[in-house]
Amino acid sequence: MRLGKRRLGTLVLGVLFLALIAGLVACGGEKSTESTTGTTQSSGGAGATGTSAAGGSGSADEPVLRVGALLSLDSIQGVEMKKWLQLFAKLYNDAGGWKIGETTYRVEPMFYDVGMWDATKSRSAVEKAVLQDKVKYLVCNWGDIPAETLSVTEPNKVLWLGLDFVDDSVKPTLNYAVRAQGLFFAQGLFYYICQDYIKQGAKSVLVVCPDTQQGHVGAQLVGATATTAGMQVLDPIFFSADTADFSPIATKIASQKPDAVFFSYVAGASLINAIGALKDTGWKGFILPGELDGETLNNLVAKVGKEYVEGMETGSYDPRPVEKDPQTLNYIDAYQQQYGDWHSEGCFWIGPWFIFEDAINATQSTDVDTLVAYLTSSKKGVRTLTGYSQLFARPDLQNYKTVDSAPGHYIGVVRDGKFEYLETIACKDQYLSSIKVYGLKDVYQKYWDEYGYPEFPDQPARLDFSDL
Amino acid sequence: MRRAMLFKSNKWWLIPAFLLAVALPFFVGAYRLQIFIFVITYSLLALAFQLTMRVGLPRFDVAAWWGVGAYTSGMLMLKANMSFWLTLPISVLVSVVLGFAVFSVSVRRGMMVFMMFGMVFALALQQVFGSVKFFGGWGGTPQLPPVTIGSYVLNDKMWIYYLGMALLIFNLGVYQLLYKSRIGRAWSAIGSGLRLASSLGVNVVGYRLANVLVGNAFLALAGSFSVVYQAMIIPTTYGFQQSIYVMMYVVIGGLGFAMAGPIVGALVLTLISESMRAAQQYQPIVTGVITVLIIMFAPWGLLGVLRSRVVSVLQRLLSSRAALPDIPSSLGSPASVTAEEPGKDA
Amino acid sequence: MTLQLFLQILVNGLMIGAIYALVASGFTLILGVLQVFNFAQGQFYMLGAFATYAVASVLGAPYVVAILAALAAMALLGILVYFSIIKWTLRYGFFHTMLATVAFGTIVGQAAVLKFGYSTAVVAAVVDKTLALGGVSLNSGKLLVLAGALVVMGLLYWFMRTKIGVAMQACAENREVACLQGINAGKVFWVTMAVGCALCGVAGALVVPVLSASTNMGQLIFLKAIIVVLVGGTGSMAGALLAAFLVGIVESFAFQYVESFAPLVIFALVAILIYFRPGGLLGKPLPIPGQ
Amino acid sequence: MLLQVKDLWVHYGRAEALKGVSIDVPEGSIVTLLGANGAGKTTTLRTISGVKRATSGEIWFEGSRIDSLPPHEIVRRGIAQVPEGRQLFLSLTVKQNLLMGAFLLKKKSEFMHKVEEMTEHFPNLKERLGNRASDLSGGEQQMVAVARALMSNPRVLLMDEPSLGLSPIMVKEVAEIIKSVNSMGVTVVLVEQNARMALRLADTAYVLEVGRVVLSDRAGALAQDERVKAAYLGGRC
Repeated sequence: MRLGKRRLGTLVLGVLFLALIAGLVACGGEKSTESTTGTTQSSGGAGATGTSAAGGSGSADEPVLRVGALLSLDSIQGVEMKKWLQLFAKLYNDAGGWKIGETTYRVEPMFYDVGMWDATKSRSAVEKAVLQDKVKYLVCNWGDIPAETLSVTEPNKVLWLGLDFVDDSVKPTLNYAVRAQGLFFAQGLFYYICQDYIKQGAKSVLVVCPDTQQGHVGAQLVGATATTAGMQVLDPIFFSADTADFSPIATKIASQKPDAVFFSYVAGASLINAIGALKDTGWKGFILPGELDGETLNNLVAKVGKEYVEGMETGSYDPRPVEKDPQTLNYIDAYQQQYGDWHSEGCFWIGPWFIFEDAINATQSTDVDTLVAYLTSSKKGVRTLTGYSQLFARPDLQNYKTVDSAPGHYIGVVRDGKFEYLETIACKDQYLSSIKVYGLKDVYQKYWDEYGYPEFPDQPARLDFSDL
Repeated sequence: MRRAMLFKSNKWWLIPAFLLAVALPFFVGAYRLQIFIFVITYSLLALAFQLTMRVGLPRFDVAAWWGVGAYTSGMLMLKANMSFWLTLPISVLVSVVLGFAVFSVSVRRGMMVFMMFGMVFALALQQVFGSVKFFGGWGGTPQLPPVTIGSYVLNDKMWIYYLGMALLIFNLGVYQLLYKSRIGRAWSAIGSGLRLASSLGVNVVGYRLANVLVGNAFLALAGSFSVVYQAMIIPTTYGFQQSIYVMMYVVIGGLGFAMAGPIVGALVLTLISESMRAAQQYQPIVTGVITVLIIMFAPWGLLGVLRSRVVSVLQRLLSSRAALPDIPSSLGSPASVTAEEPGKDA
Repeated sequence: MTLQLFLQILVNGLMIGAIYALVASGFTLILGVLQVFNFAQGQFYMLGAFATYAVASVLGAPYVVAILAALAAMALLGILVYFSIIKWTLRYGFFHTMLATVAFGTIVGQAAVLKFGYSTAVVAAVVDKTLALGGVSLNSGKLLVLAGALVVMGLLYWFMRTKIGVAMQACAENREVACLQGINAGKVFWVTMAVGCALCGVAGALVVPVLSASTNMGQLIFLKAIIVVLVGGTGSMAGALLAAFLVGIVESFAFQYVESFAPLVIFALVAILIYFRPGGLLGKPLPIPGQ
Repeated sequence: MLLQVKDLWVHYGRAEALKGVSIDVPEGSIVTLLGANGAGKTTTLRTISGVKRATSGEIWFEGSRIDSLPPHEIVRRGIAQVPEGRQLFLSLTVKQNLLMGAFLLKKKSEFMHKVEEMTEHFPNLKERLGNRASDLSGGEQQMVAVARALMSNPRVLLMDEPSLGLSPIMVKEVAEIIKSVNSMGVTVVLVEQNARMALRLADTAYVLEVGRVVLSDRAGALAQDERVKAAYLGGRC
C-alpha cells in the first residue's frame, strides 16, 4: 500500500516533469524561428511576415502569412471567432494559398488566449505573439485590454485591428492601431429602433446594463441616442454582471414605470432571465434586447411565450435570414460544412478580418506600414458578414486618420416568435446618427470642410448631412 | 569556513539557483523573461499564502490585497503624480492599515471564519474597484505613467526582472529572519496546534494577526511591482480565481516547504498554463487533474516527492534517517479514526 | 416606498432565499460532518439544473420526475466524489480535502462549459400564471420554488431525526465518540455527501423554470452559500436556513437602493455580525477544525 | 483471557505514547489502570477501541485479533467505551444519545427494550429522556454516558476517568454504578486518577509510567504497596 503510493507519487512527478518540459518547449518552441525572423528582419528591413522556413534554411516550403488573434477563449465570441479565422485560413490554403503581389502565402492563424479583461493575461499573450512568435498582424481581438496590448504592439510596429470600448485605441498618438470593430459609430441601430418605438407610442425609456465597462459605456450611448431621438430617459439601472436572479431588477424597473426598457450588453441567459422576470412583474411595454441570436430567441419564446416579445426590435448579428450577398452565403455554407452546426455569435465580431483582407488585396503588400497607410486613409466600405463596415476619422479626438469603424448591422423584428429581417442600417446612418447623438456636429463640420465629406456605400439611408 | 557551513547546512543548491536566476535574462527572450516576471509575481503571492498557512490560516483574499497594492501605487502615480518609489511604502502602509481593520474582525474568530470572511471581503473589494468611478471602473484605470529612476525610464525587461528578483529575495530574506526568530517559533507553535500554543502562553490572535499583516505588506509590494510592467490596472485581474490559483501553487510546490514550495509551484503551473495558451479551454481541466493527482498521490507536493526520492536514495547510500517535513497539524482533522484510516471504514 | 413594492421585494427575497437555504444547508452539512469545505458545491447546483433540463426538456418527462432525477443524479455523483477523491484525501486533513474539491469543481465547471457551451438551457415554466394579490404580483413559478424548497426542508428536518440523521449530527459534534458508539463513520460520510449534494441538485432543479440554467451559475451561488454560512454560523443547519432568507431579503432590498453596490451592503452585514455575534445568528456553532 | 493486550507500541507523530504495554483482562473482572497524566492510560483505551492505531503489538479479544479492525467493528464485537469527560452529544437529546449507543441494533423494538432496561437501571433518567444532554448535571451526564455505552450489549466496558469532575457523593454513586455493571456480567477496564476508589473496586491493577507498565498485581496487594501508596494514594481522599 505504502510502496504503491510512493511509486504513484513518483509517477505523477515524472509526468509533471514531462509536462513541464513540454511547457518549456512550447514556450520556447519558436526559438529557431525567432532567430530566423530576427535575421530576416535585420537584413530585409521590412520584415513583413514570419517567412518561417523559406528564408533561413532555404527549403522549398511556401512562405507563411501569420495572422494573430488575441481572443478570450473563455467566451463564446472568442471561441466562435477562432473557428471563423480557422475557416478563412482553410479556405485560402485549400485554394492553394493567398496570392499577394508575386508571392503565394499559406495562411496560418495564431491564437492567443487573453482571458476576459485580465491585464496579466493580455500582457503575456501579446508578448508571446509579438516578441516570441513575431506575429505582425493582430486581427480580431476580443477580451484583451487595448491599453495593455497596444503598449507592446506600438513600439514593435504590429498592426492591431481590434475593438475596444473606451477610446484607448483611437488616440492620435498611435500609429499601428485601427479599431476595426468600433462601437462609437454604431448609434444608428439604437437610433432606428428608438424612432420606430416612438412611432408606436413609447415616450420614456429605462436603460438596464450590467455593471461592467461595456455596460457603463453602453448605458451612456444608448441614453444619449434615446434622448436625441426624442425620448425621456430615466436613470439607468446597473446590476452585477453575474446576477442570476433578476427579480429585484425587474421589480425596480417596474416600479419606475417606463414605456420602454433597453437592455445594453445583456445577452444569453441574462437576457432570458431578465425578460422572464420583467414579465413576472406584470410590466408591459417595449423591450430592446442587447443582443439576440436565434437560439436565445427560441429559448426566450419558450420561456415567456411569443405574445410577450411580439414586435420586439433588435440588431441582428445573424446574417442568415437577412443576407443575400453570395459571398456571405458561401461563407455560411462553408462554416456549416466545416463545423456541422451553426452559431452566430462570432459573425459580427469577425468584421476586422474583412478589413484586413481588403487592405492586403488592395495594396498587394504584406508590409505593415503600407497596410496602415491604406487603412488610415480609407475611403470606402468593406463587406463583412453583417453588411458594410467603414473606417472613419475621429476629429473629435484630433485624430484625422480613418481609424474607427462604423460596423455593419441589421435590424430585425420578432413576429410570431420568429426573427424577421426589417432593414439594414446604412453606414451613412451609423455615422451621422452617432455624430448627432454625441452633439459633435461642429467638430465634424470643420473636418469635412477641410478634408471633404466621406463617401458611403450605396445603401438607402434615413439621414443626410442636412439632418444634423 | 563559510562555504563549508553552507554545504553542511544543506543549502548548497541555493548558489546554483541564485546564479541561474541572475543569468536568466541573458539566455531567454523578452517574452519568456516576461513569463518569469509573472512567475516572480505569483511566487510573491504564493509566499504570502504560505506564510499564513504556517499559522493554520488558509487565505483566499490574496489577489484582493495584491490589487490593493497595485491600485494604491497606480492611483498615487496617476492622481498625485507621485514617484513610483515613493508609492511603495505608502501602498504597504495602506495594505497593513486596511488589513488591520479587516482582520481584527476575523482573525480572532478562528480559521473557518477567517477564510470565508476573506472571500467575502475580496468580493466586496473587487466591487469597489470596479464600481467606484474614482478607481476607473471595470474598464480599469487610464494608462499609467512609466516608472522612472531619475530620468531613466524603467521599461527594459531585464531590469524589471532584476527588480522583481530583488523583491523576491528581500521577501525570502525577511521571511527567513522571521521564521528563525522568536516570532517564527511562536508561529510554528500555533501551526502545530492551537491548544499547545495557548498552553505555552502564546497569544494566538496577536501572532496570527501579525503574520497576516506581514503577508499583507508583501502582497502590497507585489501589487506595486506589477505596476512596473503593466500599462494599466483592471479590477478583474484581482479576482477570486487568482486566489485559488495561488493556493494551487502552494500545494503543488509542496506545503511543507516554506520558501521553495510556492516558487516551484508558481513556476510549474505558470509554465503549464502558458504552454497551453492556444488551447486555453482545456487548461483548467489539466490544472485540475494535476492538482487532484498531486493531492492524492503526492500530498507533500512536487518538492516532497523529490525530497523523499532523494532521501530514499541517500538513505540507501548512507543508511541514515531523514524525515519529511510536517504539514502544520492544525490543518489536519482533529485526532480521529477516519481521518487517519479512511480506507478501513467502508 | 409603497406597501405593494415592499411586499414585492420581500417575495423576491424569500424566493432567492429559499434557494440559498438549500445550497447553504448542503454546504454546511458537509462542512460540519465531514469537515470538508466543499468548493464544488456550486457545480452540483449547476449540474442539477442541467440534469433537470435534460430530463424535462430533452427527454420530455414531467417536471416532478425531472426533479427526482436531478436529486438522484446529484446524490450519486456526491457518493462517487466521496469514494473517488474525498475518502483518499481525508487523511491529509482539512486543507487537502478543500483543494481536492476546488480541483474537482474546476474540472467539472470547465467540462460543462465544453459540453454545453455558453448557451442557456431553458425549461418552460411549469405553471405559468401570475397571481396578483393586492397589487403584489406573485409569479406562480416562484411560489413553486418556495413551496418546493419548503417541502425539501421539511424532508431534511425529518431526515435529520432518523437514526442515520442523528448519527450525522453525532459525527459532526464529536467524530471520535461517535465512532466509539459503533457508528460507521465511513457510511455516515458518504450518506452526508449524498444528502448535501442532493440538496444542491434539488435547488438547481427547482430554480430552472424560473432562472434557466447556464454553466456559470455555480460560482456565484457558492459565494452566496459562504455568506449565508458566515451569517448563520459555521456548521449550524438552522442558522443557515434562517440566514439564507435574511441574506436573500437584504439583497433584494439593497438592490432597490444601491444596485450593484449590494455586495457591499452584504459585506457590511457579515462584518457586523461576525464582530458582535461570532457564532452567527443562532449562537453556538458546531465545532470545526482548526479554530 | 477475554481481552489481551500484547506488547503495544503507539506513537503520536514522532512521540512515543506507549512503549510495549501488555495487559490481561480476565472475563467478569474489573481491571484498573493507574498512572499520572500522560502515562498512557487513555491511549491504551483508545487503541483498544480502535480510534488510535498501534505502531506494533497485538490486541486479542475472545480469541481473535482486533487491532486492525475499524472502531465500529470493535464495538460490534462487544467492547464499548465511556470516554473521558463523558463526552455526550450535547446538541442531542438523552434519548438520541442512547440511540447512538444502540446504533448497531437493527430493530427499533430492541432499542425500546434496551431503553426501558436502562431506565430501570438508572431511574433518574426516565423523565430526562426528552431533554437535551447539555441540560443535565454532571452526575446525570455520567449516567447517560454509561447507559449509552451499555446500549450495545458490550462484553467489556472501557471506562476513562468516570469520576473526573464529580462531587464526592457522585463519586460514590459512580462506584456503585461500576459495581452493578460488573455484577451484570460485564467486564470493566477502569482508568482512574482516583486510585483509592479504583483499587477498592478492582480485582487487578496495572500501574503505568511514561508508556510502560511498571507494576501489576491484584488490587488488594497493590493498595498495600509502599510505592503505590506514596505516589497515588498519598494526598488523595
